[in-house]
Amino acid sequence: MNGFNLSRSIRTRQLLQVRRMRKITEFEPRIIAFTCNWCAYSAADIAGISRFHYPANVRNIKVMCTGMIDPGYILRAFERGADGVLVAGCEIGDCHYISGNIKAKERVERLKKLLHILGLEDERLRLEWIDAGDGRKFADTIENMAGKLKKLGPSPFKKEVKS
Amino acid sequence: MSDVRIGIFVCHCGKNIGGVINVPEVTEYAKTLPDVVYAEHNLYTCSAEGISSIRQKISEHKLNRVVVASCTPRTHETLFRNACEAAGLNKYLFEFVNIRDQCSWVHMQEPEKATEKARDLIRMGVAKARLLEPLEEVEIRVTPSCLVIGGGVAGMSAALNLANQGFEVYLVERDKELGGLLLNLNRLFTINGKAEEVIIPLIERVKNHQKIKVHTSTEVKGVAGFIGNFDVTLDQKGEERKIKVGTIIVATGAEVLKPVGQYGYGDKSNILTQLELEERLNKGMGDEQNIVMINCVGARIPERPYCGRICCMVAIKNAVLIKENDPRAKVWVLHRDLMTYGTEFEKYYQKAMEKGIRFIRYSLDKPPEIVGNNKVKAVKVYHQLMGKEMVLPCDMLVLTTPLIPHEDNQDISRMLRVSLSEHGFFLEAHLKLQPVEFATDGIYICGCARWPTDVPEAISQACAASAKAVIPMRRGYVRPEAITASVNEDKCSGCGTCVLLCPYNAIELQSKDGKKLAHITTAQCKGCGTCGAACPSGAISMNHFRDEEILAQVEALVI
Amino acid sequence: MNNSVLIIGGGIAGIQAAIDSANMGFQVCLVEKSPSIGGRMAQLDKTFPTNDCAMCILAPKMIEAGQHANIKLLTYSEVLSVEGEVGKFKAKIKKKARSVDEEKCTGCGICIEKCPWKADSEFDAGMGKRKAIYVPFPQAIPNVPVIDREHCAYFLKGKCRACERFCEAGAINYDQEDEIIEVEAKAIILATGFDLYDPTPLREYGYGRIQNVITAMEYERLSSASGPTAGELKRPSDGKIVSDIAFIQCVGSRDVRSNRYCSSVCCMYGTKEAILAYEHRPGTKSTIFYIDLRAVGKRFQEYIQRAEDEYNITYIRGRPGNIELNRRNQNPTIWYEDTTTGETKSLEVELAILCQALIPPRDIQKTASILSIELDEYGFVKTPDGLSHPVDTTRAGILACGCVHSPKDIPDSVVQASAAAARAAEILSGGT
Amino acid sequence: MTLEDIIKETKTYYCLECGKCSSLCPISRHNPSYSPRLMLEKALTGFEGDLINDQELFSCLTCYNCSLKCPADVDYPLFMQKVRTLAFAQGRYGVPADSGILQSFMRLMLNPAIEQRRLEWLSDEYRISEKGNILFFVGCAPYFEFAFEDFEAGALNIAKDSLKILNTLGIEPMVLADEKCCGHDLLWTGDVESFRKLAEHNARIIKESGAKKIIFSCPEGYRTFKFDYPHYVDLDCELQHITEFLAENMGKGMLDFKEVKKKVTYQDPCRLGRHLGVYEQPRKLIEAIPGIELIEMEHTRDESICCGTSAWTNCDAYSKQIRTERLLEAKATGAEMLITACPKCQIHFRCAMVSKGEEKGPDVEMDVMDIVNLVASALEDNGSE
Repeated sequence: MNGFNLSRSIRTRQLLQVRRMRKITEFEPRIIAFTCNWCAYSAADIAGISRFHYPANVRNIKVMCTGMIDPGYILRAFERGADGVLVAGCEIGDCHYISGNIKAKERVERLKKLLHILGLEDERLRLEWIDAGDGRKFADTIENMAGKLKKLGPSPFKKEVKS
Repeated sequence: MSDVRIGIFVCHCGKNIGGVINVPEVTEYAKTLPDVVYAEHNLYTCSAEGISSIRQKISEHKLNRVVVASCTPRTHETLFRNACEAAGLNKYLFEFVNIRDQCSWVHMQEPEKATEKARDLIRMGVAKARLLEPLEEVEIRVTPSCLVIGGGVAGMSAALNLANQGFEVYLVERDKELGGLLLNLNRLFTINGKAEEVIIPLIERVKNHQKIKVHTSTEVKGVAGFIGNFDVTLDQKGEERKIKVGTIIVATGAEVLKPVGQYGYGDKSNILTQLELEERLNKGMGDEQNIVMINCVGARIPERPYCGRICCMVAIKNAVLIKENDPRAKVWVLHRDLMTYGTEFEKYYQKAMEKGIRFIRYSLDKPPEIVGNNKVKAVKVYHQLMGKEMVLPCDMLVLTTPLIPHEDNQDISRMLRVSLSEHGFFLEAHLKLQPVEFATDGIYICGCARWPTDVPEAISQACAASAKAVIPMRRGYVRPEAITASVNEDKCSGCGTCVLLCPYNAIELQSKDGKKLAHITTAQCKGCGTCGAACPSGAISMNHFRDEEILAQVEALVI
Repeated sequence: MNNSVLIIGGGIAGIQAAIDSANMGFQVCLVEKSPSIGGRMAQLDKTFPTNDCAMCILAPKMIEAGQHANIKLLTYSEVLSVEGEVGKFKAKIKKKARSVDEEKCTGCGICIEKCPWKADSEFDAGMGKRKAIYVPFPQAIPNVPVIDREHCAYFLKGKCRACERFCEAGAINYDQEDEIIEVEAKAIILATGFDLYDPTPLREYGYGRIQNVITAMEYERLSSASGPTAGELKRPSDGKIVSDIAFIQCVGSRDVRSNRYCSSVCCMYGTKEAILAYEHRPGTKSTIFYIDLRAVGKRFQEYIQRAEDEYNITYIRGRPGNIELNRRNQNPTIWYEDTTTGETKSLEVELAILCQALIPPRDIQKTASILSIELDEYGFVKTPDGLSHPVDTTRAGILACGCVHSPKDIPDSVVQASAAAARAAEILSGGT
Repeated sequence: MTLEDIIKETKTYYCLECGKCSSLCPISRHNPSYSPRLMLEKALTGFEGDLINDQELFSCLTCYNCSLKCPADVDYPLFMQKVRTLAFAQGRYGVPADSGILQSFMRLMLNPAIEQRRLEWLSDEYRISEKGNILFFVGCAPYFEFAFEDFEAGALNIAKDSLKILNTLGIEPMVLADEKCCGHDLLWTGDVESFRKLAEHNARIIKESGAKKIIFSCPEGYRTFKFDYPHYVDLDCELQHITEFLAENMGKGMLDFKEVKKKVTYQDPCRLGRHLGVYEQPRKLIEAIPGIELIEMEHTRDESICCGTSAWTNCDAYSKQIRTERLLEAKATGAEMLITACPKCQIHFRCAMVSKGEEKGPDVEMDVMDIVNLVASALEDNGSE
């Protein structure tokens, strides 16, 4: 019995060590979020005000409207080592500029098709509509995306960048 | 780039940031970033001390870019921008980095990661700040006069409100006389006063007002220009006239649907519309004892799905007048829902019930039928709530029809470059918060041209449209968004993609040196950037959000 | 303080009137009795018929009003008296003690975090809690907390002072006193909006007795992402997420026993709330009981049509008689007659929502006597002739807009707000 | 009176056709062919013949459940009363219970040649006065006593116990030997002419008696005197239900109750409750008796459910369903006894417990007692005998 206990404690220790190791080198995805000034950026603030915690993997870039996001920005983010890109704007019908988000939707969808051909996982580019008051959704979106990206591992484009 | 001098102010926000993020370390890090010549941290950057420090350090260190890393621009950007301006720095050379709401508050349990994120965010902010350019807020002079199109109750009310505030008004009416639809009405609900007692004095006041120039039998033939400077061509029976106005109010009203072919209207002599009944009531009714009214004729049907909003009240009003005229008369109102919304209308409906007017609900699948050859003798109706067919004797059948948009709304919308909704009425900029404004600055809408309204609603909207029109005229200038799109004419291929995309009709193709080039009317641009994102030539850029500014942020993601 | 226009009430109508007047170049003093501007609209989840989020479109207006150079905000304040006449009104305004120094407060929120005392949140219609020191909602303008002295341990028992201890800005001031401010104004715009009918007296509907019978405003907060359940439609009795609900129209409206008038907006907000329920949980079944479906605005009929076609919403013409409780599962059972078939039936649902009437503000009599204006038989502000001066009151120089005149929807309130600003400008220019 | 007059008098024209009445109606919930709203619709659309010939015209319990909650303030029971008058004039009176014997008795009473022997039950045990201010209205009790002998409803006991209690309080009321039925049931079945005659007779003899105050043990009599008589006769008397009178005089120390260990529940009679608004006094009285625990039913006070029949008409399967449900509700409280304050409630409930050759339904057996009997049984014997 003693032997069993001993062996288990050794194994536990080993496991812990492994975990600690892994923790150090654990992959932390980087997400670039292009957030619309009127909705998603505000939602991110509300998440803060409400203290909805989410993983620290995201870096927001504020834009006036998702309609102004040139697909080139998104591609550049991937080129520069982003593991995921989030485009977050107003619900359809809520656009501060009438219809910018509809155009964003068309563009992102087209880009997704292209990235798909390129072999990029679908989860890496995400389009979300987040109401100005919906801090919960912003936090959940980041948490969910970070989780998925962790499982996916580093972006395939990253290697090239580093080399 | 060497002459860029950036100063950074990192805020502790008490413990809100400082309790999570290692602010001194971040500040030290900020000093290592390119072009940063100064960095400090404050307990509260937004406090009086913090603000004076920004102003002081701008002059002390000859800063020409300022970055504040603190809470959120949504609440504090104006404050810091003003601080910069006060120190003589163009306010668009300020950049905000959000390390509280979007960092310390959401990553409290991970101070190290939060600190790392703060470093990243500041690095990205600085990357953008290096590229910031000063923006000028241009001022466009506004001619203090307004063109009001339509001389009904809405148009005249708007004109009077404007004129009483001292602005020149050109009131253009297509018909020979002012007055619009009200000229044909008998009495007005809910006060039951004579329509002429309302409209005639209004016409007099308008005609006698020094500041109002009335143009009857006149149409607007052309409109060019933009807010503050519209060039308008009026056409009075072939005679053209040009005027210059700063703002335009559309108050062209609507017309009553003539239900030709429905329920025998047009064939049978004793069928009227409510509008025709008004005339009869005005002149004096005959000896009709049995009056049947059918509501929703031509409304709430697949071809015309909307509800006419005021038709129920029109029918009830006329029913009440018939009853008051002859209490022995039997009046039946066949309806599909009684739209007596609000306090006064519901009370009026109760009054009608007291008078003995009877209401029968019918459904669209079993519409009423008429009986009789040359004249309607009776109306057959399936009483939906009794599940039973009734035959009502009928001496006079009155059809309640909705207001419909004028046919020439199309032409006006094209001329003014404003939109129509699917129903053919004019489309406001935002259904809820901008109900009397068009997406195009300087042009406003009120009354039945927008949607059927009763008289008080039309007057409210007229005043509201006037409020919007006087704002730029009182100020004398407009300062359009500084954050707008601009065209690099060397790159523009004149493809026109942007023209189609712009939700504000702010872009058009203009000929220049034999080339077609996109031209942006800055006064009309709201800065959404949709055009820039779509421009295949990269010729359009959005001030303050130029490609290189955003890409610099992206680039800064990885060191 | 000398202001050209005094605006009473900081809801969407008051805010819009203030912004318009200020943009015309007038000095505006905007008085709001609660700690933040925003009013009823701020409490709404989304708005019909576009379903856009209320806060998304309201917050920018609030910020604009809060930062406008021509607008002086007096929140947590009420008008005590008004003297003088058009062109030279003098108002005395009580600025209630916030117990927080507005100049020093940075809005960091640490005081709220540390405060150990709780009270029912007015903003959440009593469905959630707030602290004794609080801002009503995250987007509040001004973003300065207030101590609710009726729930603060320091004021009740003389000890705690947690907020003071943690406030690094030193903004907490327990000794702050009510302040009387005098304001001069040439015109006054009344925009105090409406209150909501409390359906408790209509005992047949079981409000207060049956837990899963709630009001529409309570539903709004449940449905709202910023609400007490973070937008989950959890019913009060057991927290179960509901998928079968019913809405009852005309609760407190079109009823001699409460208010005889029609509240104008309930058919539409009921429909909106049913649509939101479906959006929260696709497949959710809603039943709406109505008498006349008053969908008279732009795109309202289409909204109703979509509700039926796409959102599993059934409209039944009939005003329910009563609601009974199924004790086994806490479900409300609604008794009604389907008037189109003449059948008397019952319907058991998981949650019943009472579409409560809009009533005049509870303090309207006081307001009316301070302003010397007349009210109609229901307590709404009377217009001088019932026709051609829709935003005037019976007293020259005092205008009114929004629901304080009669119940109306957001666009109509916004229209009236701008109209009132225009009328004020007309008066200030020497017109009539 | 024309149908249009009725519409005006009962404010039927305000009807919003919302159906709230029908959904609250205990009959409509069981009987699919009856809807108060549809009755009103017929009137509003002028289908007078349909209305008068409607099979269900006499189904309404006139219980006021609908009107009390009517958003348009339509007085539906009054509408029924008036429309039934039109119907009666055309020889329509629904399907009377017990072959209409009760209505017949009331009409027979009108004959001036009749000399009733209605006070034979009055023994020396009870002290009454020849002259005085207070009159006790006995009403139909003597007739009910024998008409419903098989249910042991004991209508006369209510009269007797009323006198016993009044005597305990030191009151010796007048009781009139030539009193006639108040006419309630005739009025509500449309026989206005007979009703008028009964009213005139009663008013005359009461005036002659010099009474200033009339006490009723029957809520129907009370209601009829209070609301209906004034339209036909001139009678200036204070009127009270015995529970009101007792609740008012209870505190004077003259009513000593002994302990009655019982759980009871209370049925608000429609007339006493919704018609007259007397909800609290009976409860106050019941709770004054030591040892009694009063448990309320699910539907109580103004929401309470009718015993299922009114004015001895259309007593059918739906009536039975209603009272069966009501009895089950009473039993569900765990009470041992159902207390009511109207002799008719008691008769109808007892009737429901007798299943005449039907299949055995749910067990609705329960003690039913009038509040007057309960109070009398709780009185301490003060040794006067």
